[in-house]
Amino acid sequence: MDNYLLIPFLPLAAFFVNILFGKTLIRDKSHWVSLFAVVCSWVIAVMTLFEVIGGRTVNRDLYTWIVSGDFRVSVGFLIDQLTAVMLIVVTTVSSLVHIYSIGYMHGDKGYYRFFAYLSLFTFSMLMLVMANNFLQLYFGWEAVGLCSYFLIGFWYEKKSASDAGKKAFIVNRFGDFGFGLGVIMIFLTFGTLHYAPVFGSVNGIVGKTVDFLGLQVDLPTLIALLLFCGAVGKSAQLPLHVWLPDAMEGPTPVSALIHAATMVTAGVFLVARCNPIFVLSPPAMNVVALVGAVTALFAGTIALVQNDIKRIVAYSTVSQLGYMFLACGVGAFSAGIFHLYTHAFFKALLFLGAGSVMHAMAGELDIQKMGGLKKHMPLTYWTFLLASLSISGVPGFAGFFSKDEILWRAYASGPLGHLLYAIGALTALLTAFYSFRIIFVAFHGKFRGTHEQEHHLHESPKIMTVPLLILAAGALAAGWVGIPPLLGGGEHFAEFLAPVVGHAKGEGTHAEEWATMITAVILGLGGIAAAAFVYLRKSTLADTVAGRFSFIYRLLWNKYYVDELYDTIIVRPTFWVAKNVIVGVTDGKIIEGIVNGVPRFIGTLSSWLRNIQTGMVHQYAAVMALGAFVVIAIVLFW
Amino acid sequence: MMAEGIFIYLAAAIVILSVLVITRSNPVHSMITMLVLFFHIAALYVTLNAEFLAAIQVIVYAGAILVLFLFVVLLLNLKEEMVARRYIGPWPLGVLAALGLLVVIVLSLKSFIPGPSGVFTTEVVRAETNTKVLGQILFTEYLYPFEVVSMILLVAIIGAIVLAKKRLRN
Amino acid sequence: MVPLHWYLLLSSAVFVVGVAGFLTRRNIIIMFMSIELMLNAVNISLVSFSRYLSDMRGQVLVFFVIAVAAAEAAIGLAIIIALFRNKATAHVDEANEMKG
Amino acid sequence: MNFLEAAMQPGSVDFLYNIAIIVIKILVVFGVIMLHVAYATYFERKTIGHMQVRLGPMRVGPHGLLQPIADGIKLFFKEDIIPAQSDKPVFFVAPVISLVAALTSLAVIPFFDGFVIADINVGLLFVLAMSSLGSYGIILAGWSSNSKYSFLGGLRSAAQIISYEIAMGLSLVGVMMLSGSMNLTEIVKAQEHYPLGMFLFPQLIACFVYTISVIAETNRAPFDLPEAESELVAGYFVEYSGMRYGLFFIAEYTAMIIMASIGIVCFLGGWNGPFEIPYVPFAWFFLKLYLLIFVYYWIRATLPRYRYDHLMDLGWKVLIPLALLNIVVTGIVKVLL
Repeated sequence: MDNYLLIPFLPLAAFFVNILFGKTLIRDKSHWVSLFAVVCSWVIAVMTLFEVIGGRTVNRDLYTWIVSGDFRVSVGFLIDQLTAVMLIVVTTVSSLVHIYSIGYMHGDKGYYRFFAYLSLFTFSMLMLVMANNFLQLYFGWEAVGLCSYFLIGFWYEKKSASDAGKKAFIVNRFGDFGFGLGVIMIFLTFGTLHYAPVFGSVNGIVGKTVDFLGLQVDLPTLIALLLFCGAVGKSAQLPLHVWLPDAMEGPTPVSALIHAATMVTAGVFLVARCNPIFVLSPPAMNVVALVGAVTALFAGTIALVQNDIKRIVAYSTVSQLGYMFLACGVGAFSAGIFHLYTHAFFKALLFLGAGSVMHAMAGELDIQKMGGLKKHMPLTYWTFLLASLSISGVPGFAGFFSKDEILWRAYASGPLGHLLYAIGALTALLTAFYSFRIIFVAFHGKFRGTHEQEHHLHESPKIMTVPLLILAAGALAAGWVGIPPLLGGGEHFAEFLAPVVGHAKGEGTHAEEWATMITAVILGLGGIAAAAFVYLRKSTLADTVAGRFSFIYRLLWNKYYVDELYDTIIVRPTFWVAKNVIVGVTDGKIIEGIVNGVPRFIGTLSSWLRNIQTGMVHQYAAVMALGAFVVIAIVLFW
Repeated sequence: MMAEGIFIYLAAAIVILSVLVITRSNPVHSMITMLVLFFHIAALYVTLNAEFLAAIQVIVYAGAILVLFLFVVLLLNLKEEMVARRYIGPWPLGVLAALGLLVVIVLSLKSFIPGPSGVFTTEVVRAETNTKVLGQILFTEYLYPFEVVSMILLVAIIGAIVLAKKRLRN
Repeated sequence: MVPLHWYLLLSSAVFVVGVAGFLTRRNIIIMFMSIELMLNAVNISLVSFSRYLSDMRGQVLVFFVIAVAAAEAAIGLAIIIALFRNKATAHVDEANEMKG
Repeated sequence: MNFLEAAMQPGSVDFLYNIAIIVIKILVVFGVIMLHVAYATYFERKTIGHMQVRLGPMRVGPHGLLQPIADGIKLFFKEDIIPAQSDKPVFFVAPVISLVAALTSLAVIPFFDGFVIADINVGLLFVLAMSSLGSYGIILAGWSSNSKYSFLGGLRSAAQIISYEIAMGLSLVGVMMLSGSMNLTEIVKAQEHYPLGMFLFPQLIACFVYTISVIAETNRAPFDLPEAESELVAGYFVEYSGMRYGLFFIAEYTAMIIMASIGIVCFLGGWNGPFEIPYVPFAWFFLKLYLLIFVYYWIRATLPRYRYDHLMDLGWKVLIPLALLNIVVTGIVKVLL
């Protein structure tokens, strides 16, 4: 337990080694450095998990980082049940992605850079989850954002990649601005940024109000919503979801690690971590739940019609993240974290599988140009199928248990919960449909790509398929730690997290629980069946439907025009203001007026003054002597 | 009496020599006058128990700085200098300014208040020898300025080379 | 014992002679020598202070002054050579390139 | 107590006595050294003659023993030619500066225990100061003669002397560090605890640097470029004749003796020897002096002349770094022991 410090700092060391010596010395051996570090971290994380299971937690300040008046921040580490789970998720997925990347990134000219960034990201993410205060959390939060930026724009020669990186960064700023305000509010309210004292005295702020933008706002609601702003940005929830699909411009292992399994779930982690604040404010909880539910449905509908394999999976990620927020919003934080945990496995698997397909298709992303890949790459197919079954909530798979938990908790939470349940169940149908759409379109049927592509088709090398197999095992079995009592399980996962996030409230009968579960399963299986019907039997049906409901189809195809909306209401006005007001008036008239006026004035003055400067040394010396004379005289006779 | 006598001789010689230095038309003669002047100043230092500085005065000022001057003078065109005007046009003004300065400085001497006495009395210095005492102070209290001075000298060496070097072709 | 004032008077006299030389001579080398005269004048008063106040710091300062004077002479003479090379004169009143 | 202070003590009972003693010492040293200078020339001619399988001067007196005196008389009565267009005051004063600079250093050299004209604290610095003045005589002589040869010789010589003075001064720093004093008598006494009663072995590098620098400093072969007959006729004093020429000559030989004496005082244990010689306290000193003077002649007879740029390279790039190295090593050793 005492070597927990190694968990984040080994990857940091690997980052420094790679960034300093990678280009010249290590070159194509870079992966050994990073892999060694992250695997060691994983081993220690597993040991740490067992110690936490054994009942030991750590909350220790390492050293004082900032002291400024009352403002004291330490670098410190908190390892409790929640952190332990996150450590496992982060280090496991990170290790597997490292291994996968050895094959996937082979021969890239930024090879060492890629592994350096992966290490830096792993360090940042671990710092985020291990922080024991809000500022360190914020540090990790921004650092993972930075790494995400680096890695989305990893192929920076590609304009779309660097644009996507910038977009991710800027969109996240909106959320992080709120998050920053939230941290400031916490400091103003509690006088400290450490979790323990903040959460310890959190009940003292119930009912207090604060003047915010001229409105009297309930203090817990304000803080919770500000913090949630950050979560919305980072976890790509409505309305800040636009960056995540574009982030698919990065290398696929990055999508798996950062934009599916770990970084984007930081928002869920944040909400779970701050659950003592959130539970104080029912309105904030409702906001969280509704945002999550709407996002889940919204992203799920978009995913139905997209053709880009990575984008479908990305919208699926947004949708699943919505589920997690939904769970948090109804007070079932452990269910949210549980889904986060299972989702990490099957979503990383989906991405890596997609990467494997891309590898075989020489970078082709359009599923309409694939087909029949099953016989060419059986391992990829079977693992991909496993992940899809898991995400669709087929009983027995990991996704089933976590999704069922969420839906049941939503239903049980009350009248609003029924609505949330309905949305969630509908989303489950959509999820199953679009997941199997990929399977049926890309892996079944006849190959529709070019001849060269068909010739090129091959199963990926072992270094890439082994991580797929490991993740497939996780996608199958990871959920077995949280089998609900209804099915004879012990809900171990929720019990384990209970010391941190408490138990979910709400009640319902066994009959209701059975009903919700069976409904969801039927919807999920129905989605699969529908997909099979549409894409295996009646392949023209999809086009017919799209033609019949062309308005809806176009709406979905264009992702509800959110990007265009932002372009109209934010980007263009900003450019207009920049061009006409800032450049035209402020810069052109005022600043240039000052900038040009000052030298003009100086020029006039100096053309007069320079008559003094004759270039004659004697005159200068005489003036000096005169000056000495005057100074001494003044001192003497004044 | 003896000490006063020596001082008066040295002072008179120093003043006269310095006037000669600035009035000779031939710079080489000025140099030689200056050389003699430096010796008198060194002697004055000896009467003030500063033997080390007296030696340094001769070694550095007479032996190095003045030789440099001499070199430069010899490199320049002296023929023209001998026949050219010695002083600037309005030289009486310069003299007047200098005299005015002399007056105020001398007047200011009246209000001179000596500071507190230190520990290095003549006896202490004589027992330890001037050089050792100076070295002890220089390498403890004034070590940092000492290092700075060495840097200044290094910079001066480089600067002098850069400035005086002939422009290289192309 | 010679009074301290005598030394100070001597020092000021030499200093003023240096000032006069600097203000009146045309030859840049003589002007430089006038600067050295002024430095020496200050050195005289510093050494006499050192002697009369029983404090070695005056002599330390003289040491530094001499060192800096050496540096100054090296740089100054290099400038003179550069000047002479470009203008073929050692008279400062013929060099007024710096006129504004 | 230094010379000036001794003279400045009013009412001292021993005042006149002191003055008298000092004057007598000066006269004795001056006379002895002048005699040595005269016969050093004879010694040189004989030595080099024999090294070149000649006899050297033989005509004046037995084995030419009176030759120096004859030379002196000849120089004294020769016509004194002053070049036209020369700067006469400077022309007159230049040889005097050279000679005075050389002779003044005699004041601080302890020939035997207790016999020194002025036993001052900064003796070594005094010698360095005086040797640096030697360049004035040379440079002024070269310039005032109004002759290209002598001017070039003067410039070369001055540059050489200034360059090698640094190496020489730095080589003596090690000695100052070991003895902890700049008083020459104390330097000699400090050497008694060292092997053979000398600083020679602990300061071997310094001694090497010093010996070479001194040869260059006194413009002796193989560093006699300023007087290189084949290039510059006779260098800075080419326009001098008669007794003024003689003064330069005396100055050069005096400088040799001074530098050799400083070498003896600083590296060879001064007046001390393996055993005491009764009634002749200066015997060891003069023995070492003759030895060193002989080395001068030996080198002159053996080695060819350096090229000027080689000479400068040797001084700046070899000897000065060596001397600095010696200072560092000495300092480290002194701190460690």
